[in-house]
Amino acid sequence: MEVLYFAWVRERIGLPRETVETGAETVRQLIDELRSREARYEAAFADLSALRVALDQELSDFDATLSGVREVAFFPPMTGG
Amino acid sequence: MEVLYFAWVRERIGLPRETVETGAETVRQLIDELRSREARYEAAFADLSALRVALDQELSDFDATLSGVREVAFFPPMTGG
Amino acid sequence: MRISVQREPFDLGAEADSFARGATDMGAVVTFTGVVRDAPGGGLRAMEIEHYPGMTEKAIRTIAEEAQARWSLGDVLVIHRYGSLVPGERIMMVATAAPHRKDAFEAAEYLMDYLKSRAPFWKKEIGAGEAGWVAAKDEDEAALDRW
Amino acid sequence: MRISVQREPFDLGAEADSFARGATDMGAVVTFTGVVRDAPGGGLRAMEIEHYPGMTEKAIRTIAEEAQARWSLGDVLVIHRYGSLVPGERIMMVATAAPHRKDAFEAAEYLMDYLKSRAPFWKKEIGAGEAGWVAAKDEDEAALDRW
Repeated sequence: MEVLYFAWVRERIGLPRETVETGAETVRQLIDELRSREARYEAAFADLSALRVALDQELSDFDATLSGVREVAFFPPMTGG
Repeated sequence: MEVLYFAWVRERIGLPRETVETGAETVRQLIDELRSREARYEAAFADLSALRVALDQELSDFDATLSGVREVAFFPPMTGG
Repeated sequence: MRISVQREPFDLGAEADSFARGATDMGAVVTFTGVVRDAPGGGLRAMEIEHYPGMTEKAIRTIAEEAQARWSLGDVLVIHRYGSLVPGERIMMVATAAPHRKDAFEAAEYLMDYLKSRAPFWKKEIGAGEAGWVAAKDEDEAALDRW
Repeated sequence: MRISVQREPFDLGAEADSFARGATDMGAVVTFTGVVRDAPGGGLRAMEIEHYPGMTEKAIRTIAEEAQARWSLGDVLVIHRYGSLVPGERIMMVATAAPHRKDAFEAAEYLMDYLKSRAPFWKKEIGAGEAGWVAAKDEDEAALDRW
């Protein structure tokens, strides 16, 4: 599964994307897996209320299933315009 | 006193402006004087709800006084933009 | 503030660009452009716009000053043509600059609502066989109630 | 509908003019342009805009299609830059054409409100000594409630 990071999530984790082998069934399970890896992931995912997630380039939520999903992206609330 | 007409008021009366000698104290009195002149004025002023008036280039109303006023204009509701 | 009541066409691109160029500390620039629409069926030959020279400029200035007093605005631009226009021609434009988008949008809508019903312009539609003055719409008068 | 997510500057005047030129049976054309504002005190060196290639274009298209479903609209244009911009540079623009001004204004505001909070762009302000990501504002999220 491709996992992408943007803005300060990317900066905290230190890379823009990575391929993750996971058995996680939901976004929340994937986050728990990542947090348990290293302090920089823990720092990036410490406050979920400050994060948004997109599954295959559609905004989604942390309880969504990862079944069939190829691309997960984590980022802060958007500030376009 | 200069009296100006615009849009269909101008077309019905047949001229864009004229100088009027009048002792009318209010707009309504001036209108009554004009209506009594000729059928074309009567036609132009038949329905006051379809008319607007400006005194010295400021929108006003039919009961306003003409004291000190130099220019009176009659026209239909505006359709700019 | 620039107000122009003119017979000649205006260059929307050049006006929009130079207006926005002056607004370096403004985050938001809104323009509105009014275009002569053809009548349904394509029967409109021309739109003749009459105005009240002298009062027109004063009325527009008053409307623009009220917008500047009401919102946090930078510059304001109003251009309005008179004379004979054909379908597709641009009748008028307004532009507003503001630090924030809400102010720029609201001020532009305010300008348009008031220009429509309080600036002394009258439109006459010239068709194939007939001509008629455009009637004011109740909804245009009602639009003023929200301000 | 034209959507462009690009690093290069855009020509507001040319875009506004060509957009309006295509709208001959539309009476109303609205444009919004976003400009990089300097920080209070003049400390902003650059605004870096990051986006999510692929998702950005899709998200903007969805927002524009929702606007077209909701209002009686003609064409819609959205241009949004990414990369490094300096104060005074134009970040983005939207343009809407509609038969009537209310639709053109509302659709442009809707596009802006949704682009602000639902299109995957992030802004970072680079100052003299420090840099920081622009935080999303509660008021921008709240702005969606009116639609």
